[in-house]
Amino acid sequence: MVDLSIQVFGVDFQNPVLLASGTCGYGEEYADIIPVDELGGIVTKAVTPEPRAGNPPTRVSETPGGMINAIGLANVGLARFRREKLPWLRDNLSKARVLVNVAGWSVNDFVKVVAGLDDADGFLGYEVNVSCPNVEGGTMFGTDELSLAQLVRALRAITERPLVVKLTPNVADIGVFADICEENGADGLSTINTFPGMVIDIEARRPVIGNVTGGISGPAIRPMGVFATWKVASRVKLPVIGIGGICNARDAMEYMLAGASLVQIGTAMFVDPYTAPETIKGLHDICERQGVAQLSELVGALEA
Amino acid sequence: MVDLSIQVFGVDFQNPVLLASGTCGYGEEYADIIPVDELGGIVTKAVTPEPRAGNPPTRVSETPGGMINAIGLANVGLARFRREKLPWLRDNLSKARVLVNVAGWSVNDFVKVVAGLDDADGFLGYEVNVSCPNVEGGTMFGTDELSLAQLVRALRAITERPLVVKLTPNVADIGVFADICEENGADGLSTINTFPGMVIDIEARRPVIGNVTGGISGPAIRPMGVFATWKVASRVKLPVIGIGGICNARDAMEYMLAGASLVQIGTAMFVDPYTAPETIKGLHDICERQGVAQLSELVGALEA
Amino acid sequence: MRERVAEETYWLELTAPEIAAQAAPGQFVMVGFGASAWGIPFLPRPNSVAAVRGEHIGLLIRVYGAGSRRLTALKPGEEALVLGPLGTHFELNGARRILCVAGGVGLAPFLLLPAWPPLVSCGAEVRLLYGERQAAAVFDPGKLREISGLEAEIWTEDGSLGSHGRVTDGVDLNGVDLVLTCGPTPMLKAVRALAVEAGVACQLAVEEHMACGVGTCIGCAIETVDPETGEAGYSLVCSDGPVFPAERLRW
Amino acid sequence: MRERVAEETYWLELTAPEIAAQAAPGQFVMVGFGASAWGIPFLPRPNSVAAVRGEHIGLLIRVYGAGSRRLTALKPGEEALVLGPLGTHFELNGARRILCVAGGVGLAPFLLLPAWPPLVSCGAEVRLLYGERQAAAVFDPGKLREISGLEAEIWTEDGSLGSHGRVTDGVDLNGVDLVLTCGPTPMLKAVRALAVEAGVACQLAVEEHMACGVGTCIGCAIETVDPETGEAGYSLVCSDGPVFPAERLRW
Ligand SMILES: Cc1cc2nc3c(=O)[nH]c(=O)nc-3n(C[C@H](O)[C@H](O)[C@H](O)COP(=O)(O)OP(=O)(O)OC[C@H]3O[C@@H](n4cnc5c(N)ncnc54)[C@H](O)[C@@H]3O)c2cc1C
Ligand SMILES: Cc1cc2nc3c(=O)[nH]c(=O)nc-3n(C[C@H](O)[C@H](O)[C@H](O)COP(=O)(O)OP(=O)(O)OC[C@H]3O[C@@H](n4cnc5c(N)ncnc54)[C@H](O)[C@@H]3O)c2cc1C
Ligand SMILES: Cc1cc2nc3c(=O)[nH]c(=O)nc-3n(C[C@H](O)[C@H](O)[C@H](O)COP(=O)(O)O)c2cc1C
Ligand SMILES: Cc1cc2nc3c(=O)[nH]c(=O)nc-3n(C[C@H](O)[C@H](O)[C@H](O)COP(=O)(O)O)c2cc1C
Ligand code: FES
Ligand code: FES
Repeated sequence: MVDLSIQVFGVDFQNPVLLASGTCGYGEEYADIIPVDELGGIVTKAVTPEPRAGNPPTRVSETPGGMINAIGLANVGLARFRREKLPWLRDNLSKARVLVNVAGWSVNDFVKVVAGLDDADGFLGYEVNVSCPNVEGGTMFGTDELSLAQLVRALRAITERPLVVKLTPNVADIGVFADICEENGADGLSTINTFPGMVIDIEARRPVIGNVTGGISGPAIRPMGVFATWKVASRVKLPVIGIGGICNARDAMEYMLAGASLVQIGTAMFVDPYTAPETIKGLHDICERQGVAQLSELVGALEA
Repeated sequence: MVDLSIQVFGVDFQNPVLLASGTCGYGEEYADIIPVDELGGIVTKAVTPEPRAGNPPTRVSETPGGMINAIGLANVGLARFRREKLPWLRDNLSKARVLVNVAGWSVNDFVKVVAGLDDADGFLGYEVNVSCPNVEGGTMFGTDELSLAQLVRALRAITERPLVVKLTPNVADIGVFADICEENGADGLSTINTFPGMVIDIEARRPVIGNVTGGISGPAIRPMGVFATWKVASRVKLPVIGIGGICNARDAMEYMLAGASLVQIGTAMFVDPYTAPETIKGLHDICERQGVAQLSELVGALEA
Repeated sequence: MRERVAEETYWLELTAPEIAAQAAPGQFVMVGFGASAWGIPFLPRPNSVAAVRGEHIGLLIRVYGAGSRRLTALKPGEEALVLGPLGTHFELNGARRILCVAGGVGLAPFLLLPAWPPLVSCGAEVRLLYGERQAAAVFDPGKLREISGLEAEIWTEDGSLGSHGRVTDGVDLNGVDLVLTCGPTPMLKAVRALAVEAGVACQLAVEEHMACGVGTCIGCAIETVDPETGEAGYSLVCSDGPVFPAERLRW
Repeated sequence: MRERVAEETYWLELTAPEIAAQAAPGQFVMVGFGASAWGIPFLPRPNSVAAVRGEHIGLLIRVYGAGSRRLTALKPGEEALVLGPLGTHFELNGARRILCVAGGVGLAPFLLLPAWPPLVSCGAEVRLLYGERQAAAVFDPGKLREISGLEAEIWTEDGSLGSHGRVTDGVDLNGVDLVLTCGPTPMLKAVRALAVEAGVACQLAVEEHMACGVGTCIGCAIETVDPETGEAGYSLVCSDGPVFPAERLRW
């Protein structure tokens, strides 16, 4: 028997496979399709202080090896999330861990969400989205060193729960931003969010996406995600969550060897909701074949 | 008859389709395969002051929707380029335009190459590669505002030939770097070079690429390239050369609508050397179908 | 099974017992090829369920871009990923005389209608108008009858088959108590305008680009209005739709 | 034409008149599917020309990853992009007794040898050693004879067919004046060591990941040494190779 469990943020994850924010709703949407509680965990759609309707259509389209999206952080807002979504997570997930993805446009926005949720049940901690490229100023925290430091400090001051910062790859040196998070009290880092991109309808001579630009995700960005994960994991001591283009166990293993303790699957879930359960099974099979008894031994085991 | 020609840098390009640096050698390598002189032009492999052997193998591999490369700027060096490669370009290309891609690790390196070539025949101008991610310090100029300004000024001072700066997408805001080039005398901008990436062999637990990391190119990065081109072209008055994942006339048209006056085809040439001639033919056909008499009218014609 | 039924248009039958047992007219399936095969198409594509025959479902697909080209190239025995049935379906609401207006492959959901138990049991009368640009694009009427039992009134824009003109020219709402429509957005808007003007109930099956098909990506938003509060907002085509009552759409 | 010739190993024939007219043993072709079809595989894959029959070339392909899986799934009538013949070929240099040592699908270039005009005209004697892990992987000896006219001496590591052991165990350089070899790198190194020790001329067909196949990407570098100056550097497998004399390789 291979042991897929891994200890991160002081708790046990039954396996390292999570669903990425924005690609699994609030968990409930997948409940009839896959055994959500068998996953390592899920990360919720971003929660902002107020509800958001999101961007005008078209919001998604296919790109080579991936997709573009500009959802515009459409979400039910803090109050309804706490009232309607958290209870489902609390009642239905006993083994899978839940991170709440938090977004905002000012330190105060983030503080409001974290303060408004911290005493509730049904989740483990936060993933702070400082990297959504789809809203005005949305990349501010993720690309500005001082603001990021200030944000992480502010959130650290008001919660003892695991505080994970999700970094954008859209910077010259992601290591610098990883350092800032570590120095200011974050418990972990997620790498990576999407790349800014654009697709043009050459007949209409208009952008395909209503918001003009959007974020690129999927297998196309996997080598970039593995690189960012390796760079960050080699630099800081914090646990890293690897994200970007994971489609199967081999891909997940690339991230773990590069230094990720956990991984998240996003876009590939749209292609096939069984991607996550099959990745878990596949990790088991690879470990068995390679004679690895404890998957966690492979974290950062790359010889480079 | 559709007119594909376009006036850029004060000269006429017979069509906007160039071959990207590092993907067409010094032109000669494709001479038996495609009619090189029918292209808009070619950009040579990077030229450095001294010859370079390049990185240890493996240097290239496939990635989802593209490839990774870490050639390490292998090239024959300034002296042999001038002696052995330029004469071929001069003698064989009378219609296609030639840009010499220049690379280095200090302002002085770049100055040496430009000064060493400026009085020679066989090329139109320079594409300054400040964005190669495969050599130590290779991204320095492309991601450091002051160094970039200094470099562009230094080169401007010693040449009257067209001076195009090739930007890296690996920054928070590529527009800032475009501004710097414009302010310091550049004649044009190329967007984009590759994204840093990494691929891991999960059986060997080693990076596939000898250099550990490499640059990602191909269709996978096309939406990012179109975005960067649109962002830069909307910001500066300089002509922009669109690069990244172009595989056919539709892709080239996306770049042109986004604001590119010229385009370059790189990785797709490896997949099929006829990609460039067929893209030229395809642009002709699209214009004909859309009733466009002059392709150059479509530059920046995006309604966004 | 794959059969060419008109210019660039194919009839596809897939074995999908659970979907076949549940699908209702207007509902769709996501058809794709798996995330590890990240070629073209990468994302799955939504397609209306156009027939149910035992354990099989029928799809009517017109080749448009890369996804539909790949789907219609499926060979017997080849596997695809099919998720469904998804979304809302048409609602009869006790109607007695139903007018269906189809444009192009918007024909698909109506082919499923006659065999749908609620329709069979209520015995409402169904009239189907079906428009295409020209004769070559028209789904073979014999095959149409065989699959659905429906007799379509065909309209072509160039008059090369059936009546000459747009399918909306054939809309006569006299005595009709429910209009169902599916097809290109300009046609849907025109049909909706006619129904609203005549005060006849109308349901529209709409399209938007999709990623997940199940409400998780929030990608397939369409502008809607709450008919009661009048409040404007977005609804999801995949889970709040694809079938919307006319009064819900902010058009 | 596509035929399974051993476990996970296929014989493929492609129509490519110009390549067929020119190809020499050791040369290769790049086979791909076009840049607009950016699926798997995206880059073309190098494969040795293993036979020439009229306008057709034969390839011997073992399924390893995505590229070889796609290639071996080619159906009759389907098109692929084939660029070639590329690279250097074996050189006979007046040899009289040639020993060929093949490991796995490294067998491919040798199948072309007997029909190659320079060999036919010089009439040198060719002996072929061919090693595989086990019997199931061995290219059918009858088919091998039919294609090439060669009688291979088969070695399997588990002894399940032919001689028991590594193919290098069968190397006997007595009287041999040229060794040609192609296969996995460890085998190449072993053969090279034997030849160098015995002072017999040796040429090796080596492999490296490729993108362009024609010398433009500088991607397929391999460590070499200039036999005259002793200077170390890189050579390109696609255009300086894939066949290198033993003394050129920095192994
Ligand atoms: C609920 C629903 C039911 C549908 N039923 C059918 C059907 O029965 N038969 C049929 O032929 N088509 C149907 N479509 C359209 C179908 O999903 C494809 O989008 C269409 O075939 C074009 O895809 P493509 O990959 O060939 O084109 P591409 O241009 O390659 O598609 C590129 C992207 O645009 C999206 N896209 C393009 N056109 C449309 C469109 N009209 N609607 C939604 N997304 C689009 C694709 O999904 C993809 O993400 C339906 C769409 C929806 C939303
Ligand atoms: C000159 C030359 C001749 C060859 N002749 C043959 C032949 O006759 N029959 C045959 O079956 N194979 C041959 N190969 C190997 C072949 O090109 C493929 O690389 C191999 O089939 C694996 O590719 P894949 O896509 O299936 O595997 P993947 O693992 O999907 O390939 C991933 C990447 O690694 C590269 N790669 C993987 N293995 C090798 C390898 N051994 N050599 C070079 N690149 C590799 C691929 O080209 C690709 O870029 C030859 C290689 C070279 C360089
Ligand atoms: C439709 C969609 C919506 C997303 N929404 C969010 C979000 O709300 N918050 C966030 O941090 N990331 C969001 N992301 C980014 C993903 O969580 C993930 O970082 C990215 O897609 C890369 O992973 P992938 O390639 O596996 O999809 C979204 C991605 C997609 C495709
Ligand atoms: C093998 C290879 C070598 C390259 N070498 C150079 C180089 O020497 N100088 C440079 O500016 N860009 C170089 N590039 C980047 C390309 O010129 C181009 O910017 C990039 O590949 C994106 O375009 P594409 O997707 O069409 O390939 C190289 C790219 C590849 C794939
Ligand atoms: S397609 Fe994802 S929410 Fe509708
Ligand atoms: S494969 Fe490009 S140089 Fe050899």
